[in-house]
Amino acid sequence: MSLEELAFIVLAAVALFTAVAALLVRELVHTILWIAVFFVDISAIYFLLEAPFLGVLQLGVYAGAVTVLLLFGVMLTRKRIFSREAVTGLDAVPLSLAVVTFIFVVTAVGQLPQSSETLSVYDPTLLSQNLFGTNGPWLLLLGLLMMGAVAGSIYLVREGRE
Amino acid sequence: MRRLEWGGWVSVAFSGAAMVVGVLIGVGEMVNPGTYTDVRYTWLHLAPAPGPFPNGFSLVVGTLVDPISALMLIVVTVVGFLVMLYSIGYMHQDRGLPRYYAELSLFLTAMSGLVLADNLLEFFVFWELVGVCSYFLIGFYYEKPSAASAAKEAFIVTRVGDIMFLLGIFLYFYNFALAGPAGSGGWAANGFLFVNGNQPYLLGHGLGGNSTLLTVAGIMILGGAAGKSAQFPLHVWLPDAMEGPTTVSALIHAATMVAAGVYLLAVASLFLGFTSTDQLAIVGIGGFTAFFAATMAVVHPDIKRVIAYSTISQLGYMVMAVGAGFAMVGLFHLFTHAFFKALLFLAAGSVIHAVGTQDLFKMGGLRKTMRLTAIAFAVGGLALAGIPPFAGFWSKDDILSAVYSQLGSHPAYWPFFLLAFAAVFLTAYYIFRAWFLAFSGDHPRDPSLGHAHEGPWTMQVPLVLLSALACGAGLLIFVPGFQSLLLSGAGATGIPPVYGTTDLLISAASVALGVSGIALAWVLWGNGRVYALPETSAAQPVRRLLLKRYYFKIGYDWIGAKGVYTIARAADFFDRFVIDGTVHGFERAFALVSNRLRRIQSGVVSDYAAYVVAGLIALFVILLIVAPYVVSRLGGG
Amino acid sequence: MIPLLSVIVATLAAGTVLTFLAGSRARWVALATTIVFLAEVAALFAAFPGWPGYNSALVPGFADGESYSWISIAWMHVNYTVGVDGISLVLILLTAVLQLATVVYSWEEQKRPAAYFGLVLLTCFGCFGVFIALDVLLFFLFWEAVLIPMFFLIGYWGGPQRRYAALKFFVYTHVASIVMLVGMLALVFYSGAASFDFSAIYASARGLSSVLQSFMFLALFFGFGVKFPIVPFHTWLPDAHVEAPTGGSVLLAGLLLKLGAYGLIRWAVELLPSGLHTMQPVLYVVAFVSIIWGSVLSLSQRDMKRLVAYSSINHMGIVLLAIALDSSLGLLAAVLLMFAHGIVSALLFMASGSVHHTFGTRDIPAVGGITPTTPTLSTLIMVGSLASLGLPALISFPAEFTALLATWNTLAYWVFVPLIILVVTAGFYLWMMQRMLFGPARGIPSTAHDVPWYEGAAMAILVAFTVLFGILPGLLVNVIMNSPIHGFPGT
Amino acid sequence: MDLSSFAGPFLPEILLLAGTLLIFLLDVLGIRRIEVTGAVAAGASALALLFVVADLGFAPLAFLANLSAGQVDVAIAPGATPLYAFTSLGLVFQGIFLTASFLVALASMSRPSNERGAPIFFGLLLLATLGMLLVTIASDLIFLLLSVEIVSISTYLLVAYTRKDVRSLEAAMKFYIIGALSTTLSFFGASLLYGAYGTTNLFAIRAVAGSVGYPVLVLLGYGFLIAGLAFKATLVPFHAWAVDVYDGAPTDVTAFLTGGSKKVGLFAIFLVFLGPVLFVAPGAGGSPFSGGTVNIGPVLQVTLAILAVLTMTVGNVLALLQKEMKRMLAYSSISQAGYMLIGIVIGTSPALTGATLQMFANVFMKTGVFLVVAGVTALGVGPLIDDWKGLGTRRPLLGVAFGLMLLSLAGVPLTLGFVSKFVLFSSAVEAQGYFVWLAVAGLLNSALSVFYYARVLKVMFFDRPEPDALPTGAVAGGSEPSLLAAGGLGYARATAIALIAVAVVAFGVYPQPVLGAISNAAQHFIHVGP
Amino acid sequence: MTALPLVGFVALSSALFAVGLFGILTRRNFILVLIAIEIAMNAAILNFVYFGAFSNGTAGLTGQAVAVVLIGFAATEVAVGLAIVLALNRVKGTINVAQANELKL
Repeated sequence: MSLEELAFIVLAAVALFTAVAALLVRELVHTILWIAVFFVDISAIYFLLEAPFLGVLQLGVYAGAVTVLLLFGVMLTRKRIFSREAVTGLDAVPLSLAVVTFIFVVTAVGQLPQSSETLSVYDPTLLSQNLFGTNGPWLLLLGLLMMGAVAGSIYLVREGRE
Repeated sequence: MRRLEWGGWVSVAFSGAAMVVGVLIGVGEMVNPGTYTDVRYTWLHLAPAPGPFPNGFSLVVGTLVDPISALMLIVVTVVGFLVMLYSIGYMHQDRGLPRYYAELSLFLTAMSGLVLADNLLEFFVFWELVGVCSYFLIGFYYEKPSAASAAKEAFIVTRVGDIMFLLGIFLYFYNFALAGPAGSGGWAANGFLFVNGNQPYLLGHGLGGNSTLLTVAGIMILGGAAGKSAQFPLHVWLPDAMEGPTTVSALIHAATMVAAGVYLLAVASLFLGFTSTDQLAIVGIGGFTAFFAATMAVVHPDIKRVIAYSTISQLGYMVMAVGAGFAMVGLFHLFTHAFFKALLFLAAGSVIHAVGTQDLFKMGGLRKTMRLTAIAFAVGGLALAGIPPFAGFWSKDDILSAVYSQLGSHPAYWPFFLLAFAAVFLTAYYIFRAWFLAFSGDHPRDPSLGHAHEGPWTMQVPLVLLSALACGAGLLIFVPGFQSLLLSGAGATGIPPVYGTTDLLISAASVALGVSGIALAWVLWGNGRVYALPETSAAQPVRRLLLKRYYFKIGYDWIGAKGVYTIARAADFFDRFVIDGTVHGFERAFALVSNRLRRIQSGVVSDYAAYVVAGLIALFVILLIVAPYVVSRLGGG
Repeated sequence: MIPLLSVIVATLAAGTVLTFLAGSRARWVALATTIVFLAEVAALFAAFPGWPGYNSALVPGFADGESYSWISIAWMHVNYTVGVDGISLVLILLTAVLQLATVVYSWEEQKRPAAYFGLVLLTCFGCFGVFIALDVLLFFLFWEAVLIPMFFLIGYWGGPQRRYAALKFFVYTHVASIVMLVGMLALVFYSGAASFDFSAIYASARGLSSVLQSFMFLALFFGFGVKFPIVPFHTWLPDAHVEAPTGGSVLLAGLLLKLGAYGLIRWAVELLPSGLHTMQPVLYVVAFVSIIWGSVLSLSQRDMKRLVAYSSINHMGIVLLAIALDSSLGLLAAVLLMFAHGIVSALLFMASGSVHHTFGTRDIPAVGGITPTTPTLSTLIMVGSLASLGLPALISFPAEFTALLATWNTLAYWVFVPLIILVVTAGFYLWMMQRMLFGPARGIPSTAHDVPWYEGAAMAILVAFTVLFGILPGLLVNVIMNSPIHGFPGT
Repeated sequence: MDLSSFAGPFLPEILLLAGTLLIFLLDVLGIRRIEVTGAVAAGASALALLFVVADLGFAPLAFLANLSAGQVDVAIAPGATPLYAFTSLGLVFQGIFLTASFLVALASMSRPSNERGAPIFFGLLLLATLGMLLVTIASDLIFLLLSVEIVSISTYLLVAYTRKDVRSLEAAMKFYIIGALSTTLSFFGASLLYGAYGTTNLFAIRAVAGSVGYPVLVLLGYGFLIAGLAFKATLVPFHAWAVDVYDGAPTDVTAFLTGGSKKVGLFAIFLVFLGPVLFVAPGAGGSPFSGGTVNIGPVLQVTLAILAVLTMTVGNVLALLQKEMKRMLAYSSISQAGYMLIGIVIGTSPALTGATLQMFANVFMKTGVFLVVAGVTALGVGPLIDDWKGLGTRRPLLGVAFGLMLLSLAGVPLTLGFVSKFVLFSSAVEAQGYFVWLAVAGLLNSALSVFYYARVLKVMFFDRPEPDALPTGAVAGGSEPSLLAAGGLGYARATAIALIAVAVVAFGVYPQPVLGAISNAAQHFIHVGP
Repeated sequence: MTALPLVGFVALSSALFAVGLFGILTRRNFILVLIAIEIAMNAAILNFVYFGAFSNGTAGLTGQAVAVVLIGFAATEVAVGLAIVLALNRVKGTINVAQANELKL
């Protein structure tokens, strides 16, 4: 077992654990903490996959911005749900649905190459060329999307005076 | 009132003209026998085409005069005119006079059309029209429920016969279509039903066809005749048809329409041919009916119904004659019977007109006030009873002799011949029982009947004329022209008519029976008094059976009203609750499913998400397992 | 060359629209339209066959063919193709006559007369279209177009249960037409016809394998059969008839039922000969069951309209039987019967409508002895009943006789079934006449009076046709025989 | 880069974007009157629509055309992986979406002129439409999904734009959660396909669709994608949100959702699945687990066929007993999606023609009915179908227009709905084989649907209104409104409704122009497009 | 660069995705649902990244490019979601998704 493999197993375990923990803890603020750890962990996986640009982006957007957003969301709605989140427990039906989905997806593993393969390593400049060149329209679309989202969201959360 | 009567006179005038023409045609046939056809209108033409009629065919309408139709035409027009005339007096108080004359005129038209029809289809058309006129006229007093009911009964019962007749037409058609062109002869020569262009190819004597089919065809024709001529077992309607005006009974239900059945049988036997089985069936029905109807007449208290039963019985004789192969003999009896039976009816009508009731037991002693009527009735009675030289004697004895002559060829004729023979006695008895009950004695048994008197001259003239005919019509048989008329009419059958050559033994016996019948009637009823049959008498059940008409009417009513309507109601139930219920069941099932399915729309978004994930898993199952299997079964697309 | 058929289409379309817009004068517009329509139909008759526009290459086998492209894409060619032959011409005459009778009968309609007359015209327009359409889509379009106005006629002007009846009618017939549509589409696409035109399908479909033909025939038969209606898909009919206003009933019985029979002849029998041949036993059974069921059920009805409605099932059963015989005589009989039933049932429905107006009920046992009060009405009822039970010299007789003869020719002794049922038919009509017309007066309101002039006139028109074609059926036969597609070469 | 050559083809999109920005600018400037913002939105849509129609080759508008023949339906060079490509079918759909947005914008101008949310409503409406237009030109999976997301995000916010209405916020919440879930599914599926094919380009995938070594991965990926896109297209069982959202959303938004955004999902399914569906491997089918070639095409056909039948049946059955007008129409809208799916299931150009025409028809019919419902609700009529009693006789023109739309939905002849169903089911029969059963299923469902449409007609025309249940709508005073008066609907909305009613009949009578264009487009799409 | 098993990544992302699904299905707090959605989204992004990493050339780059775009998209989505949460909280006083069930049947 190489070091990378070991690191991957640890990171994977942490990711799973934090994800589950975030959903199962009773205190919402703890959830935010766990999810922050989750995002950081995923970022680490990106680094492991030799995608440092993504890792940084993940840290900045997810571990940073999204977490803060969620925290604000919790705080702004907190008054009314001061009591701890009622844990609904492990409902059999949703759990089995999730597990079955997992099983189905994992069945694909059987046809994937079992042996380890060499990872391609990409220079971030190449990535940026791709992002702003060939696949530039994606970002354009993202921009449009954000424009609408921002305009609408601001309108929505603004206290109406009518 | 005057305006109404004026309309009646129009009808009388026209029917008089018709009588003149009819009699002229008859005389013409006597002078110059033969077959004459006239205008033909193509009613429906099927051009040659592939299929069952490679040459195509036409249904035509036209007129045809031959000896037998001439004979019949005389009867129809003469009796028709006399009844029309009589009706002026008889019906003068009725508000429905215009309707009466219109319907009666329509009837005469249809009847003449029937007689002059040149093919069976046209025959059938007029046959039906005659039936519907009868329906209207029986129901003339439609406010009376019994009249409306009787009209309906008559229509339905005769329709049963009509249906058989129609099937008979089809059978003959099929038979002759197989037989192909052959032979010649009056009706047949002019295209019995279907002609190809003007070239007849479906003809009489077409015995080359399937004999079973022919037998069935004959039975079907018999069925049709039985319906119109009220033969057993379709006889029930005729007595009830007496709900109509008496004049109608005289014309339609004695002289003409009911005779159309016999006429049909005669035509069929002359031009289409019956197998021996058919003949036996016809003789059987006729002979049995002759006796059977006579028994019922014996006890009946209603003067018209007695005569009606007598009509059925006499028609039985005619049918029997035709069945035995002596169509012209049957028609001869038809000829004479028309006059004396019309006479009897008109005389009875005269009585009813005078006393206002039909119940014999309320009448009595009318001969003093209604001498003419009494004489006329007696003449009619004597003719009916077969007392020489009155008309009935000649024709009835012809029939008996004719059938007697055929007994050798068909042993099974014996019982029917004997029944018919016995009926002669009953005939004489019941008609004179009626005469004695009505006319003998000192005064009406029901004092409320008041003072009876004769009708106006319009009623008396027909009585006189018909009396003369009832006396003399039988003697026509000795007139050469008339003889040749009958002979040429029978020419096609191969069996010679036996008129005028009555077997003396048979004649003597029947006259003896007739006289003894009259004698018995005189002994029992001659003094004008009525004896009640003791309740305990052994004859009581018999009397009840006869009065109840052997329960036929009740039985038919039961089948019709109870049986059929029960089925109909059951069917209605089935239709509403099972068939429509199934439809509603579908509706309800959909509603149920819809209601159940609606509950998945719980309003909780988590559930919706669960549906999405469940759907996703279902998609996986389909994509990975089900669909590949289906595709491999379908063979790759 | 005058495209007469299209001129009629235009006339009817314009007339209908104008009627809808005419407000209180709608009846006059409707009447005018009808009269023009009648005149045009007369012209059609006068020019038949050999109308100057006749173009045998255009629509083979049909007089006065017209064809214009309508939808044309790579795989679908739909044309506006119309044409008439003898069979359709007779039914067009029926349409015109019934339209006239209905408009006259409804002369004093008070409830939204413009919409009422408009819908009546629209119904007739649709029927006319069905009879001339020689393209699958055009046919289906007119076929369905009849549904809508009838739905509204029943639903708005009908009796107490009208909403239920309208819905039932609509859904029932719509389901049927959908199945029919599948059959027709299969006909087009499986045969590889060049277009949706009748003649194109005729050229290609008759050669299909008999299995395919049978399936298609079955689909078409179901589709047309519900309109017939065949048992057991008939239960919409009594409800629709009973609840419909009189005009609606007249059109329903007189025309709509004919659409099914006409469709079966034109689009199934003519195009799928071996399908018909294979399915013949099925058709026989259905026909016999319908004949028996219709008349037996008529026996148990108390409502006059319901009685006539069930007797329609019986009569249309005979039509089906005649069609199923697959002989030219049978076809002739079927068309004659359709015409006859159209006229006679219309007469009887009008009569029952008048009974309802006059006595406030159609319950047969509830009224009796009406003849002295309403002699005209009872005469008309009598004529109608007698015609319906097949009295000679009235219109049904030649038709029924031909049908029975054709049945006999093909099925031999099975002819007993319709024959015996004729007795039953006589039974219920006579029962009705006995109870209603005869006997002592019963249940007659003091306000009862004889039919108003317009109702009488409408029925008189129908009586005239009943008698005319009863005595001279040859007039119709000669026209019907002019349908070359059936091997009738004409007279 | 020659701006004009880049901008020209995108003129409609640019117009919409400009409209959006203008509206937001006006908002900032304090100009919020609905007449103004609405006019901008309607104008931008209409103008864009004109250009699209011109691009489609409509001769009288040829001078407006921006796309040359060489830019539409161009065969893609092997190995090329463009992100977008212009296809005639895409242009047809652009027309469809622009029609929806134009109609909704036009009708919405009749809402109270002081409505606060007007700028955001119209801005997001145009933005969503822009997203739709981008979907139609996508030839790359990510491009496609992102464009779909533009539509989604805009419509989440559109549903919530009233801000204070609990029902519409609840609807927005449901819409958002299920939408986000579906987005996740879509992207996860896209990632699996990317893993299997090594590309996200639809042309590239189409070229190799059947010959991939990981059939399980591919099928799983398609499964996720179907589920994700089925959310937008409201296919059963991914439809549950739709009823609540259609019900809870402001009705004009509902009109847009059902008329526009739903078709995006269906068109996306066209784009994604047409390639694989057309692909038939040389060998016979086998289990994907056993390796080797799997006939992905037929497998997807069967799967989608099941979805199609399920969708139309469940939608119809559920609509049967609905008592509320909007929910009934929502269910009917779901069932309509099933019909359209038939087109992609069959995958022939006639079938695509049929499905596209069906969507074209649906834009008018479904948008139309919801616009009417919105107007009638504004008149004070309650949400239940029974509240509509007597409307048809009280307001004949509105009743007739609504009746026409319902009849068209039910597929009654001489309406556009009939023609579309006729063409669609014809195409199923034309394809022969077991597709005929799809036609039968569809037709029977269409028969079933008649039940509830006819019921509405019955209520509107045959039932008597309860006294004073129905406001005559127009103005004070109980007098019957004049036939031609817009009444309380407002002239803009009345115009939109009238346009729709006329279109439903006009195209129903003479569909050739539209049908010819669509048929052409579909043929090209099969042979040339992604 | 050293080797890593693709299988492991697939297993991880499917497991994370399943966890996300589970959260979406069971959590009643809107914010928790948002978090669950983000977990699932991350699984998808992770898929793109490692599938890209395991393939060659520009195709591999595509995976990373998609990931970049998706990270941005996910953040936007969360923002919109939060806006809806806040609006809902304002009018309804709860962000429990199960309690917003006025629209049903």
